[in-house]
Amino acid sequence: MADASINIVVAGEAGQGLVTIGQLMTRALIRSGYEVVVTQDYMSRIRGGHNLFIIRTGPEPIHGPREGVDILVALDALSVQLHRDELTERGVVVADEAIDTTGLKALKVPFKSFSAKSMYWNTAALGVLGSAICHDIGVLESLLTEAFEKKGAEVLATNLGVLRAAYAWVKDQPFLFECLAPPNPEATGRLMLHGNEAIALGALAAGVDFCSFYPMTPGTTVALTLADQGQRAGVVVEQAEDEIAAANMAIGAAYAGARAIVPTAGGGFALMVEAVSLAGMLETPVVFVLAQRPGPATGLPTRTMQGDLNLALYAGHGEFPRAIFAPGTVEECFSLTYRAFDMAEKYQTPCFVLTDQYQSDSYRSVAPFDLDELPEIAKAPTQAGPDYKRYALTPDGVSPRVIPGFSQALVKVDSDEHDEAGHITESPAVRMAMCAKRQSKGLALLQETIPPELYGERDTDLLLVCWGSTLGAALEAAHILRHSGKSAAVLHFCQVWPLLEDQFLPILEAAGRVVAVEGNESGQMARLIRQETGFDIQDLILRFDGWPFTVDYILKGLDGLL
Amino acid sequence: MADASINIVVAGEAGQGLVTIGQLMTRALIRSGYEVVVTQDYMSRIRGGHNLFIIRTGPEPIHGPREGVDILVALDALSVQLHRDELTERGVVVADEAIDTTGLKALKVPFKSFSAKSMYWNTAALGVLGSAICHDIGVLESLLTEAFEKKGAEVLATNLGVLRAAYAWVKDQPFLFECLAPPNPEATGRLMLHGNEAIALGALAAGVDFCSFYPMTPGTTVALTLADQGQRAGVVVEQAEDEIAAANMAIGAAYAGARAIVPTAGGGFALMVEAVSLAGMLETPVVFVLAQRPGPATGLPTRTMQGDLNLALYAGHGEFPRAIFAPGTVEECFSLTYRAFDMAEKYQTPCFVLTDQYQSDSYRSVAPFDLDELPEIAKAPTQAGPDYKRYALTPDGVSPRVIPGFSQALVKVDSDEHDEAGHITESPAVRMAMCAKRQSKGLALLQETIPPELYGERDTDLLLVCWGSTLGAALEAAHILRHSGKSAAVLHFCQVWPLLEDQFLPILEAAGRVVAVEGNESGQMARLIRQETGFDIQDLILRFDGWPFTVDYILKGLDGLL
Amino acid sequence: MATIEEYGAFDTAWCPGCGDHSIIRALKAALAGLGLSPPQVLVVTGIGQAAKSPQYMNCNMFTGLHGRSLPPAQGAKLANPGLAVFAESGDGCSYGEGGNHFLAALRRNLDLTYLVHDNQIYGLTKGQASPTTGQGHKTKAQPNGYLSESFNPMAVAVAMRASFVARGFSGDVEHLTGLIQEAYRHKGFSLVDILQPCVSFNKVNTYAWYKERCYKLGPEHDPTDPVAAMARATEFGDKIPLGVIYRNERPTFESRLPSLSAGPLALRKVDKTVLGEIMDSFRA
Amino acid sequence: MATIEEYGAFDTAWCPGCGDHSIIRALKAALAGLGLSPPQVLVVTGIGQAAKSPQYMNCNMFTGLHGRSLPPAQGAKLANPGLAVFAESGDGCSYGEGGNHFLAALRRNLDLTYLVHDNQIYGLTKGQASPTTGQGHKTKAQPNGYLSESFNPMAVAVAMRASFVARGFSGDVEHLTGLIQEAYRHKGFSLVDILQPCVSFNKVNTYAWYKERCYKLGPEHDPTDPVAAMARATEFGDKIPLGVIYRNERPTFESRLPSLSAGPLALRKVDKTVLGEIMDSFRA
Ligand SMILES: Cc1ncc(C[n+]2csc(CCOP(=O)(O)OP(=O)(O)O)c2C)c(N)n1
Ligand SMILES: Cc1ncc(C[n+]2csc(CCOP(=O)(O)OP(=O)(O)O)c2C)c(N)n1
Ligand code: SF4
Ligand code: SF4
Ligand SMILES: [Mg+2]
Ligand SMILES: [Mg+2]
Repeated sequence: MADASINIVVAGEAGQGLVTIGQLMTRALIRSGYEVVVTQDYMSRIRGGHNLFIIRTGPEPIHGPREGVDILVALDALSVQLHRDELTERGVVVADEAIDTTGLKALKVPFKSFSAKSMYWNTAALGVLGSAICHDIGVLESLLTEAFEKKGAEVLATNLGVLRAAYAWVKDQPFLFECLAPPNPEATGRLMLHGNEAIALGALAAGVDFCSFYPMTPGTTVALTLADQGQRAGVVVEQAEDEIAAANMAIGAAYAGARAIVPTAGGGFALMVEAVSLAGMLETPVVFVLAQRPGPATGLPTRTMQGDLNLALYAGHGEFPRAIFAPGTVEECFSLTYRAFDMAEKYQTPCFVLTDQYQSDSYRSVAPFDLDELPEIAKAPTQAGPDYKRYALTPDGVSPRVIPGFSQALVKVDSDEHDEAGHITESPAVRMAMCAKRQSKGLALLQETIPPELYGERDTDLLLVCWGSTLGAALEAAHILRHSGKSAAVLHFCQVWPLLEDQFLPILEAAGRVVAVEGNESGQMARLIRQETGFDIQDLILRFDGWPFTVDYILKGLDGLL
Repeated sequence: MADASINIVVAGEAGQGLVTIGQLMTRALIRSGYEVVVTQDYMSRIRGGHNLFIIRTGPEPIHGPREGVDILVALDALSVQLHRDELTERGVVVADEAIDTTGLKALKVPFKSFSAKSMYWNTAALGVLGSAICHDIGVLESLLTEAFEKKGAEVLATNLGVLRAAYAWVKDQPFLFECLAPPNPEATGRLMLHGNEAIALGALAAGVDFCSFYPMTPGTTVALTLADQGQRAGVVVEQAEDEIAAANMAIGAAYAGARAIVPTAGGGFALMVEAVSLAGMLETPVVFVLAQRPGPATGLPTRTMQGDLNLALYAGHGEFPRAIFAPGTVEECFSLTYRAFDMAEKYQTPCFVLTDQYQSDSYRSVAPFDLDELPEIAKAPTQAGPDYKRYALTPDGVSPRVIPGFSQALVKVDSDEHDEAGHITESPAVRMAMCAKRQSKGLALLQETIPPELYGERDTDLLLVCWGSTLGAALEAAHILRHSGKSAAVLHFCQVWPLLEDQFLPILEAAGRVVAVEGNESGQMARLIRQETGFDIQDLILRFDGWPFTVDYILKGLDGLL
Repeated sequence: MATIEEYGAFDTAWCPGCGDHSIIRALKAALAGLGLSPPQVLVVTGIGQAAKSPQYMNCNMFTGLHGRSLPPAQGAKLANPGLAVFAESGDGCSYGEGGNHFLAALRRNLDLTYLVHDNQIYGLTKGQASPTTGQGHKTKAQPNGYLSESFNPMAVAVAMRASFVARGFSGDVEHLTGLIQEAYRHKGFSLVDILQPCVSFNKVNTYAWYKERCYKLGPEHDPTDPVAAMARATEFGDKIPLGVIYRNERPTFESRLPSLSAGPLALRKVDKTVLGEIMDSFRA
Repeated sequence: MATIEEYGAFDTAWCPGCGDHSIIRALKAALAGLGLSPPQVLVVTGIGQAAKSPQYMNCNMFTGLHGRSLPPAQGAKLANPGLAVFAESGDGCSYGEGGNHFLAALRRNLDLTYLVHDNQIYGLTKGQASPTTGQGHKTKAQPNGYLSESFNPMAVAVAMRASFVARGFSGDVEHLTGLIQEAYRHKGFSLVDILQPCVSFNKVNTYAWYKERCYKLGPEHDPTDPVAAMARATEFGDKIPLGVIYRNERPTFESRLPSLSAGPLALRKVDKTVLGEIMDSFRA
């Protein structure tokens, strides 16, 4: 499958610096105006093993990962063995001269000749890689300068020297790899963001004040980004003793006026299920970020999957409204996190952002967000009189929420069924009124559902239905099919709950054949669609081996089906 | 609605002894050969408030509770006020002479004349009640004897004296209440059992060895029954520090060879969600009993609801097989708990018994179980050789489970994705093999699904679809409709997952009109049926005010619909 | 000045004779005496009989989940350090289901007051053993008697060098009132374990049982001395000391967290300039 | 007699230089020295780097959930008291997520051995603070330094009068081996907190840092004296004592529970006569 992009794989053991090389190269590419889609594949260990940092890049928009390796930067011999069969026709290996690359096109790098110290070899690898794709050395130099300035002039000078030597060395080699097409001159000033950073930024834009969390891959980096960046914005970030505490702490903070976020992953979220119900009952806005990874239990803790849709949907005993967003791009990670806060605040109920390890860790080139376009999400008022009632019955079910401690109002919230004042009740009539109140909020929330987006024509022969991070690969698959003369489109749900049948049932019915593409075993979204509309999507392309969907995987799946 | 049964309501404050009166009367009725359906309605407090012990009884089979009070034993004035409007035409009040019963048929009891000590008044009330329905005094006397023997001859004699005096007193009153029809002479030797006792008995019959729990109404009495009765059978019952511990402890015990049960309620179960996933991953049999009560959060902690079907169905991150049973009778509480252990053991996966507060606490007259008919559920073997592999791949996905510590076999289980030996793996191929293995178990489990039971004719005009404890009220509603010349039937799911479409879709399709009757807000079972079959049950009769379905409620609901 | 009356009078769902009645009286008196007016006060509870307390008081109330009084109390305090935050619940809620939060809160040392109604039993669920139930005590759930060793919250708190560790008794409302006030005035996390009879389910640790054993710590006890404190903390038999067992002045969590100096989070606004700077820091 | 070799040799996923390598060596040596053969031994862990240990040993293994090594270990021990049960995990798993089980297990006093790899950091998740992380220690998650007070598991265990409380160091395998054996031989719940450098994420509490501070308790220390034990338990600064800090002979849980006398639950059968009697007890 030839396209304008190339697929660079940096491979080696954890701790060898492959992430450093990958990040620097990615930054250089973005700074120069390239598009990127990064896939990080790492094992559940800190040193050793076999990890990958995969950069798909090119001047044109790229949506998802691809198979096939164009440049393999192999930091150890194992990497050559494991990936040699994935090399494309033009594929070339970058490896130390001592590594056996028999039968392969290879840049056999004399790393030791650039420096005796192995700490500089990553810089050499970067120089070789950059040179191989004819990337501007100036950009690489300035990146290194930024990275090593603080370490002193000598370290910086050595790094720059090694970079230049490695870069120059390639130019003396026989021609091995075509230069990357020139970048898009308009793509300047771009952000380098992965999904979790975008979620953290979206939260900051929505006015997040408080983040409580317990570390769990791949959710942790949302909290780390907030801890790092949110400080100057005055955000309080607290690592709790466990997930139960994290969730309940956030609810307490939200009650007292903080806009709160709780990032986690499947197993941690499982522990928050009771607290989710509490948020629903207290009518307290909290945003949960659930970064999915393959289960059951510990499963494949550093890999990707879309297996927790049902869990998010039904988390919590009892029934109460919620909205669940499933960003398809890093940009949507930003905008839908903002949206999740907006809806949580407006309907005073827990809302969810469902992402996954692939998207959490996937760096992209992102145009800066227009922050002025985002209206400030109003805070709950702090003032009310002494006869304030937290759960006053209103026509739309939304009671005026007031923050305690600033006025004469007493704010009473109760996990028991309660009356308008928030006091415990066992009256069936009050119970029914409160159920009706919560239901009305659910109906209003339903009216605000973001319609799934149709990419392509309505009367398509083939409609790929997907949600969350699968969008990119599905888009490319449809694109390729269309280029080969077929009729194909994609329907992407960036909000997976609640569902408004009118928004998409006609599209499903108009399509020739509907195929759901999901990262789980049972076709959770397809089943949900059937539950809500009766429409039975019978063809499924599923993936649950821990890897993200690639365009290749989807096309192969379609071959099997059609 | 006249039928052969009468509805006795004992009402008063918590701590006044209404449960004692109710239990003794119930026992007397069952011992004499009557059928009973008890509804216990109590508040979340230990003293005071307003509680009910409702006995519907008669010589013919009774399936569910009814509205309308035939005899109101009012232990306080409030009880008269609250329930006077519910009195049926023949309805009579039993109350202290000091309580105002103006305008009502009343037995105004001179309690003080029977004894100056209030501790004997419950016995007096029992005597009056028994006498009013013309119950054999001999049975009441022997019950009191059994109850008070240990307290010494004097206490017993006084009680018997009070009983007789009260009994005799009624006979001197103007005729107020018709005698209960004579009992069924064949219904002898019956058990007096409520749902949770039946679950505990079913577990014992299935060979339960271990119960870990954390107290939570209405699940607690399963554990208390096992603690009380299971002792002599050698069952280990341990109250854990929290629900997370309870669930994980049970999994550990099951791993080491114990057949384990974990009873809880919604909020407690919410905390076990991660452990449920662990049981799925480790392929460890554990039976969870989820006794439902109204949520969200603490909700109405002592009331009833069927709101946690989705929670049980999707509990746990990731995907793995499970079976969920929903007994419709106290007899099924017994047999389906046994079945849950059988399936859990056979497919090495967590299984669930879904009951609810109404059924948990509902005493019934139950014919003794034929224990010889129950095959012993074989224990996992304890012997294997040194090359034993816990997760050996087999055609049906079920690996030989061996208990560690008795042979040369090493038994390795791992919450990470693992290879056949149980060691952590990150290989996509092994991952896929293990997913396939778990899926095969799910398919096999599906083949063992108990078909929903159709009560009535297939080509019925009206089909009431229900699950769990709603069966009784639905049966009576259909019965009454048929008696009034209409065509009505009931389809009851005593297993709500997995679902085999062929078992019931034709029945749904054959019915004129299908109405789902469920104790929740969203029609969870109806939605599940649509998800699995596409069949859309559009008419719902839902109840979620904390009270169980009554025949009256269903008939009124049908009036509204039809 | 606040008055007891401002905190209201309510019918309760507690049994007559239950220690909870006295504890709420002490709490209201303490709050009034501290000059706190109801809107300044937040009482956060879990679930249980004790946890119903704020239902019967005029003040801000957060009744959350069983075992989880401390996390939302701490969340609320972090969101608004200006609130007078009390966490309150039963022994089962606090030391059983909530044990992990107990440990973490002692270490975190936010300036809040923790009132544990310790009736050595699970009251609301009808009498199962709690962590503080005496070893050997028989219940329906523990027909062989409670087999675990009893939890000693005082000793654990002293061992952890908690900021303020005290014990009260519902049978001495005046003393308890003073103790709650002292706990509130103390800057940092203050634990007050309050012995309390449960007349319905604990027939061992009755009012008389406590009354006979409890004595008040006098000035000879130096609560700043960890060794002396541990000696008193482990005294729970024929004699049970009441009063401040241990006190350790250490900086509060709030005082260490820079973000909190800007005022309550409820009043925080998005500063678009700062937001823009943060976004810019992600430029490639 | 069992040998170390029977416990096997495996490639590990640990960093070179990690203390975990030494701890597993000590554990295998201890097991062999105790004459335990692999099929008799069950190692139950949570999740983390430490929790991977039994992946690298021939023996029965139960790797459960993060924070939950103790509940299944206790469940397994209750099901089969004949198993030699070790629970093992990291400091975060054991004292953070698992804190409530820690408290309960100390009180329950089943006869099992708890090995906590205490590297004062969350290793597997890349270096966030754990409960035992030193106050002020900066990490990516704690850019202002860790604000909570450090958890002292030894002091808490002594305060709770736990059955056996000891501390080891991965840098002294021989001593650690002996300690594990002593812990195993002790009848009752035995806690061994094992200090361990994490070379990748804890740059404060390094091998040298521990080496400089750790000293072995000599015969002058009386581990049966709670006051002396508390004094040693709270020593964690310039000097850190290694060895048995506290020992308290008390009856095990198993010895108190009648049902357990009938042998392992795996061998229990349904006795239809007893079952019939139980059913009969429900006759009206
Ligand atoms: C998660 C969860 N588990 C269990 C319960 C049931 N429950 C309610 S109160 C209670 C125990 C109360 O005991 P304690 O905290 O000592 O308070 P008390 O009633 O004695 O004042 C329990 C177990 C619950 N509500 N939620
Ligand atoms: C419920 C849950 N929360 C969080 C995690 C993520 N997690 C895995 S290991 C770990 C921390 C490990 O730290 P520690 O227990 O000290 O072990 P170490 O890696 O340092 O040996 C965490 C937070 C998880 N697997 N499950
Ligand atoms: S049950 Fe016990 S704790 Fe609860 S109100 Fe009654 S006396 Fe108090
Ligand atoms: S990260 Fe730390 S604890 Fe984990 S293996 Fe490496 S050195 Fe050991
Ligand atoms: Mg209590
Ligand atoms: Mg650690």
